[in-house]
Amino acid sequence: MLEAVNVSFASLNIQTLYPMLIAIAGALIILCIDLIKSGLDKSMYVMITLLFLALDLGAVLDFVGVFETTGAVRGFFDVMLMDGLAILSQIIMIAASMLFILLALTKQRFQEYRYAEYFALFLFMISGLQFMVATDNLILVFVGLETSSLALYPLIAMHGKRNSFEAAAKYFTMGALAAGLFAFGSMILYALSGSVEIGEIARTISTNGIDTGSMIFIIVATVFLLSAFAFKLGLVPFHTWTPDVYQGSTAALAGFMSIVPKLAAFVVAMRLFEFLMSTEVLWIEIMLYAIVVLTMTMSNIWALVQKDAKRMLGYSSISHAGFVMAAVLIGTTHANTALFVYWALFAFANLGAFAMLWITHEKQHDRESDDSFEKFSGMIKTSPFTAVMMALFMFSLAGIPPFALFWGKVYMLSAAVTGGYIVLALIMALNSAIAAYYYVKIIVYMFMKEPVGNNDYMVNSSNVLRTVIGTAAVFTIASVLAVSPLMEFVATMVYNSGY
Amino acid sequence: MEITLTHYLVLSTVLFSIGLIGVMRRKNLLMLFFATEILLNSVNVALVAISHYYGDFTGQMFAFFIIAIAASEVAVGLGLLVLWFKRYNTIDLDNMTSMKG
Amino acid sequence: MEMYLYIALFAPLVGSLTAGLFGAQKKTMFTGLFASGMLFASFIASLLLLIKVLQGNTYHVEMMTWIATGDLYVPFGFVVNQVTVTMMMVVTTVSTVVHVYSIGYMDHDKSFNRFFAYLSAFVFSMMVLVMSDNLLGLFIGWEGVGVCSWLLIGFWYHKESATWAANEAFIMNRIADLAMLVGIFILYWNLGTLQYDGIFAAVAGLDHTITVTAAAFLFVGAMGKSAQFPLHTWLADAMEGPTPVSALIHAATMVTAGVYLVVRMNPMYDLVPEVGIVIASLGAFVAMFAASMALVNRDMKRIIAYSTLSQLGYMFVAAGLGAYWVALFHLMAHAFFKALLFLGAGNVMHAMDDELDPFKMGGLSKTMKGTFWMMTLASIALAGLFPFAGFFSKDLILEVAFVEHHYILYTVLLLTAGLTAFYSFRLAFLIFLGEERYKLFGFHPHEAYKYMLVAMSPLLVLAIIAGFLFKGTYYEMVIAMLPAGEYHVHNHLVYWIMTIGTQLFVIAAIVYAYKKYQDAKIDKKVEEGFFYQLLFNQYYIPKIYDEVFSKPYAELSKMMWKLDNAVVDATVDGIAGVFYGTAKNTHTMQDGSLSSMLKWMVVGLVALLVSAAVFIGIVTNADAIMKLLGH
Amino acid sequence: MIEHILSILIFFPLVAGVLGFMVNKESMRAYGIAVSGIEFALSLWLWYAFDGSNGGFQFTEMIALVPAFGINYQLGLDGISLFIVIMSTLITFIGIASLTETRNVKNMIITLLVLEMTMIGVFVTLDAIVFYLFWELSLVPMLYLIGAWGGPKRIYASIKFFLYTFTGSLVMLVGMIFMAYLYQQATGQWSFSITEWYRVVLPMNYQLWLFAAFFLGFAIKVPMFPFHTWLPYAHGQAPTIGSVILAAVLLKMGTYGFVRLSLPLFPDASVFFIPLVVVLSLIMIIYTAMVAYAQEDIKQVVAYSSVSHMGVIVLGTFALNIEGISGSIFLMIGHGIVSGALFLLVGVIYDRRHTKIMSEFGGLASVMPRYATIFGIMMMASVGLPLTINFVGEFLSLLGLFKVSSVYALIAGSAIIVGAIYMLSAYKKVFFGNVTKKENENLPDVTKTELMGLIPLTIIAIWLGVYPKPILEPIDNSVRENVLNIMYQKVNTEIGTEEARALISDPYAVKEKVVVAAAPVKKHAAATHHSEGGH
Repeated sequence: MLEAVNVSFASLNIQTLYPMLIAIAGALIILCIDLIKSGLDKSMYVMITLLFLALDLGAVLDFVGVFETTGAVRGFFDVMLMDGLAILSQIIMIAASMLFILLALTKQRFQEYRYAEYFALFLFMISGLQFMVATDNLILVFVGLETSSLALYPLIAMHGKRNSFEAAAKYFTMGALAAGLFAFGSMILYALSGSVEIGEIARTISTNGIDTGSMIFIIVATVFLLSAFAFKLGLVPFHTWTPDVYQGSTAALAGFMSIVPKLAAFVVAMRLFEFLMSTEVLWIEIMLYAIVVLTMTMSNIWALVQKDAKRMLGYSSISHAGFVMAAVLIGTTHANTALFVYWALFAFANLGAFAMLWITHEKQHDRESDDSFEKFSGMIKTSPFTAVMMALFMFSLAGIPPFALFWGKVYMLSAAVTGGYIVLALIMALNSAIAAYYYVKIIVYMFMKEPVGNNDYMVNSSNVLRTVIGTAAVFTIASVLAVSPLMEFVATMVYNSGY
Repeated sequence: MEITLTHYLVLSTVLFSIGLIGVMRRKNLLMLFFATEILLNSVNVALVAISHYYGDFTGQMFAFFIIAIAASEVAVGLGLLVLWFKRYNTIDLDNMTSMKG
Repeated sequence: MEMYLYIALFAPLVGSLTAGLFGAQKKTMFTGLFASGMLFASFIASLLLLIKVLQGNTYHVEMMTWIATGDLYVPFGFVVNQVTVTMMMVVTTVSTVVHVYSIGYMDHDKSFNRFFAYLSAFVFSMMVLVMSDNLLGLFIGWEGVGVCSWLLIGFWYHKESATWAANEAFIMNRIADLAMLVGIFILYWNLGTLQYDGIFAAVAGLDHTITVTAAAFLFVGAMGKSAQFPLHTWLADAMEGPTPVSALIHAATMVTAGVYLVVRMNPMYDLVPEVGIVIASLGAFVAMFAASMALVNRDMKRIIAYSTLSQLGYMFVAAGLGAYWVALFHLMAHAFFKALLFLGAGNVMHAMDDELDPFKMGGLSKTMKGTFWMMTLASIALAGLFPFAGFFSKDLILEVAFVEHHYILYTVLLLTAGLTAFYSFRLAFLIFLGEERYKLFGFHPHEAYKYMLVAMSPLLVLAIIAGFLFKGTYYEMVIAMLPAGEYHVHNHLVYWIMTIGTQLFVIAAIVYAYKKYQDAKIDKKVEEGFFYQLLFNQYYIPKIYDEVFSKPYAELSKMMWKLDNAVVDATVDGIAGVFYGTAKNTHTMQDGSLSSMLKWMVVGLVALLVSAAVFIGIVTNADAIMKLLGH
Repeated sequence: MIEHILSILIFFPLVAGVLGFMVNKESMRAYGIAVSGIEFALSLWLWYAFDGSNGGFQFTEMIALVPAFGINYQLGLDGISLFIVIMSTLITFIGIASLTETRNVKNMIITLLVLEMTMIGVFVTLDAIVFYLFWELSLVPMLYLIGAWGGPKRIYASIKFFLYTFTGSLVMLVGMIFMAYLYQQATGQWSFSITEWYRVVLPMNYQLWLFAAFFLGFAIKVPMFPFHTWLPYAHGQAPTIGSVILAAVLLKMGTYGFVRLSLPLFPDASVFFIPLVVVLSLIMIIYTAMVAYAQEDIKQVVAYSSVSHMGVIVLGTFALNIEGISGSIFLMIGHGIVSGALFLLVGVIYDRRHTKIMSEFGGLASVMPRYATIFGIMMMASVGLPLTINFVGEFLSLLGLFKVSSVYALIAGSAIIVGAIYMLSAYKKVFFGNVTKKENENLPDVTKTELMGLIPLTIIAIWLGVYPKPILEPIDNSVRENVLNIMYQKVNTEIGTEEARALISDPYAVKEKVVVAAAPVKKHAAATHHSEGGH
């Protein structure tokens, strides 16, 4: 029967868990504090969260050195996998989260920040995402995915507006469906290979070789996994939740959602499709190609007709996701590097943009869209500096040089070109031309129209928010200097993890 | 007759399809949650069957995790549902359409 | 000596600029006097140069580089040699006279100063045209005179007709200039230089067809300036300008530039006699053609303009037949008496408040003796009666044609000589003889200022003596550059018959004119006649041009504009519209209802599954499909 | 100082513009004049320090921006770019000096200064990505200029301008990246340095595709038919200063791109595409000239006329010989001066009457004689009268083109006819005849402020027409060194095509003049006829 399992603690290599544990610990501590004394000011919680995120980040950075010396680290029954992708993505996610959590320190008071749980959930979510990226075990991926999602839904709902509930409900239901799809997909892979570790699966398949039967299995599995991740990444036609959820949640949270969870999903997608593509089933490539093009183009087109800035940014971030998904399709080291570079740059630009919406967000607004374009008309006259900032982030998103995203675009295009996807490169280029229209649209409203009514644009601004935005802006402008080291760092990390 | 893996897989597929259809057809939030539960459990059936077939525990482990997650999902889901019901005392999907376009 | 050259060249420019400074002010006598003074200086300088040249030396200066790139090198270089100095003399003489005359003629015009600015500017461009040592330099002058003539024709810019005529002249010349540019291009790419010396040195080694093309294109350029058919319509319309302008630009100097070009390029044209024939024939045709239009016209200035046209035809005949020196000689003589004729006409217009129809005049000889004599003598010179200038230059061309055995040309020219005599005296008689019809129209004619007549007198003298006095010396001088050739009919009998015959023929024409027009009877029957109408409407050519070119061009332009908006631009907006439209139609798939969102997810899933099924089907049955496709 | 002069030239306006936020509204105009004046002086000093006899790049600078990806901040100046830079600074200076705008002057001047930075950046950079950077960046201030100070349809016009140009240049960006990739294939490392690119010889099929990609970017900017339709809107709606800079400088970016990138990088493709390019340009010249003739709005006339002239520039460029290319570059300067002046002139009457419809005027010659005179001179310059700046350029361009094909040259030459037609008729409509509208009866003649802008341009237009040597010489040297020599070297590798070899002769070969030349040139003349048969 069962023989005793004896595990030497050392072999557990427990430090691979430290980052997540730190986050979880932070969450628990916050809850305890709340138990002891409730009704403390949000600033306290924000700072604690920040603190633990910092520790978390430190723990992750600790692995950079380890990775560079000894390569990828496995741990905890070889479930954890701390390779370049994991480390990189965690760094980006945590850094972005730190900026995000600061956005809670608004001038106005919002109800979600009154609950300590908000911050606890936030940390839980982070840890979930970290689990997601720091493993190649489908079970853990699933767990991480769900942990983060289940933590995220309440965060959205806690804003307490009708729209937020609606958004949360929608997101939740579709998320549940996606979870089912993911489970089903991984089940098929398990059926095929008798393992749930991506590496294992790949090995089994390559040893058994691919006959028609296994090909069918692989394809069907791909269908379900693809759908699941397409949902998470908001790829057309699984994107439908994105605009609604973004509109329903606060600008800050929307900005966060457009960056951090998606990155986690990207990493998993990279791990998965890397090997699925390696099976050289033509269909997979075709489908990815189709979805990438469809996503970029359609979301751009839909963004053209939006009347609400936040919703528009929602669509735009869909198209950016599609743009980056191309990297997964191309699958070269160059492309995978480009993915992270692009996303790092995108993080700042997009965060900045949403933060600008956040700063101009008026609490007592009963129009169903509180970020309509009209709100921004004539901004250059009423508050020029805000307008210039906004314009800056818009141009950055549009990929106008020399602002952050331009370099990401160039690198991504170069990945496409070197990968032999010239046509794709052209499509991507033309798409950013379409995209330029709706980014410019906001600028047109801000710079070329006359002000309507008296909007107090800085209603929400506190020094902290200004600092966050300032940081994002500085990075957006000076990115040209950061790009080169970033590329090199990312390239080594990605290359050494064998992607 | 002997029940083979195939039967289990077919069963789970059927269940899954039922779940999918439910997800599509249901206008009631609660029913919707049930449908998603069916989805997950269909997977559980298959997983357990497969793990028995291969004679290793991974599948069952997965199944347990799925059960756990399903449970927590329900918790969160019902939470939302209750909140929603308290406010607008309905759980019909059709008045959840304030955001569109 | 360079100093004289520069004075001759730049004095007019100085005059022009000085007058230009006062351009916007109202009349200041000073500008007129100064400009005329400058012109006189230029004249004196030219005279001194002429003397030097007669002593057998020529001058060539390179002031500075203009364009130098690649292998192209074009300096501002100027030469004074036998040919150019002749032209310089003609230009400076006539223009000095015209300047002085204009002081009187423009007396009451509020744009007095502007006029002199333009006039002197014209003289400057003309001098550049004449003196330049390379084709591009000539082109500067060529375009320069074009602009000045545009300015001067449209001088009274309030008159629609004037500005229209100005534009017509400029644009028509532009058409010819294009041909000229092409000629220049050809020469440059084949000879690597645009300097006359270089061209003449190398042109002989050039492939014949290329030479022909170049010569032809340059001649087309010449046709534009010299208003040869079919580019002739602008000259008659150019009479909208003030009369001194017509005298200087559209009779004496600018229009003869074409002839000058051919003469200047004689080494090249010598190589291509076939082109020469074309030139000569065209010249003869124009001579006749223009004269015929002059027969019936009822506009004093237009009649003289047509006669100019006809005389230019004569010159081209001579040039075409290789008798360059004859052409140049007639050019000179013609300049004198034609300018005189125009200035006389100017006096008449002054007297008659700008009335142009000779049928409304008559009997002016009583009130305007001086003008009467001047115009009559000028007409005699034009008709070519011994011993006036015309006799020596024009009849010489007839001889040239005869000696070169181009009897058709000869006959045409002979007839034209008759016509010339007829229409010029028709004009003279209508104006000065017969009863004083102007009384009916209530004009009060008066003789022009004394000094205007004095100013004209040099031209009168030249018109009389230029022929027999200068011919010898002139010939001696120019054969240094131009191919010599005494065009004499060696059979004395034939010679005398020809000469006397021509004279009698001309006199007969004059007498006929007298009979017909001294009482200015207008024969209705003739006027209804087809030929009369044809001639009176200038063969309907202006109408045709208007219908065939101007109007369609305007229409086409409008169409193009519509096209630009309706097609080219619409396409661009259309492409953008496609995207926007797609968005408008499809963004409703996001209808906000959760169940449709879920449906979309399932749809995606199903779509993937279907495509997968199809793919698998294809892969598994690949060979079967291949069979079906027949591979 | 001197070795960083180019960086200073680029960033001085930017810094000044940013500081401009702190200048108070009233004194902003003076500030702008001062800054742009200093900038202009700097550029003149650049000319003084420039060694005209050396055709290569001077004042070169090099800072690694993205070493990992071979992107450098690489600057350099040669005869080709020098005068375009000076022209840009001059136009900006004059534009600001004769600024009559009253609304929100502060922002406008800041925008103009930023725009100036981007313009200079485009012309002095030697790195493709940095080139692209400034190229795109120049759209932003222009977008704002048109959109904020423009006419009633300004927003449509500005967005059209922005998107159209942006789309084209994105395709160009892909081309650039592909070019860099090919370079990386050839040499093993990434580089976007144009001077580095000059060293690689590409196979024909790559050349064709890349040429097409770059062509789209440049052609839209020029703008070549049929990509020109954004221009009339932009000009029609833009404020005077906007039109001036747009016509004088921004359009030149396209033609400059042809000379700097297309020709030396893809010589064979350039030769291959000559028929297409030439035909497009010919259509552009005649067609737009006709459209110009049909206009009722004087500003549109000038706008279309500048399109027409750009056609001649492109033709000269694709003549692929020294005469043609130097001519076209000279014509870029000339066109900049003349069209700039013409737009300023149109602005003058627009400020007085707030209409640009020609039928609203008539007989202005008697009301505003000085204005009429200057306009007349500039018009004559625009129709290419000898001894004015444009003649030199047009003559050389056509002369060069004639070597490629006499037929092309003949058709292109009709530019001087159609040009005269629309210009003279427009002039007639506005200035001749009697004053019919009584609003026009006592319009004030040009003011001192306006003259400040117009007089210098007029003087330059004539000066350079009479004595182009100081500018032609450096241009000439650089065209030999940086364009034709490279092309010549490339087409004479085994990859080069026969046609290209036939057309591109060694720029340093001393051709003997006169008789001896006749023989080989005649052979060429035969070739010309052949190619006529060909197209």
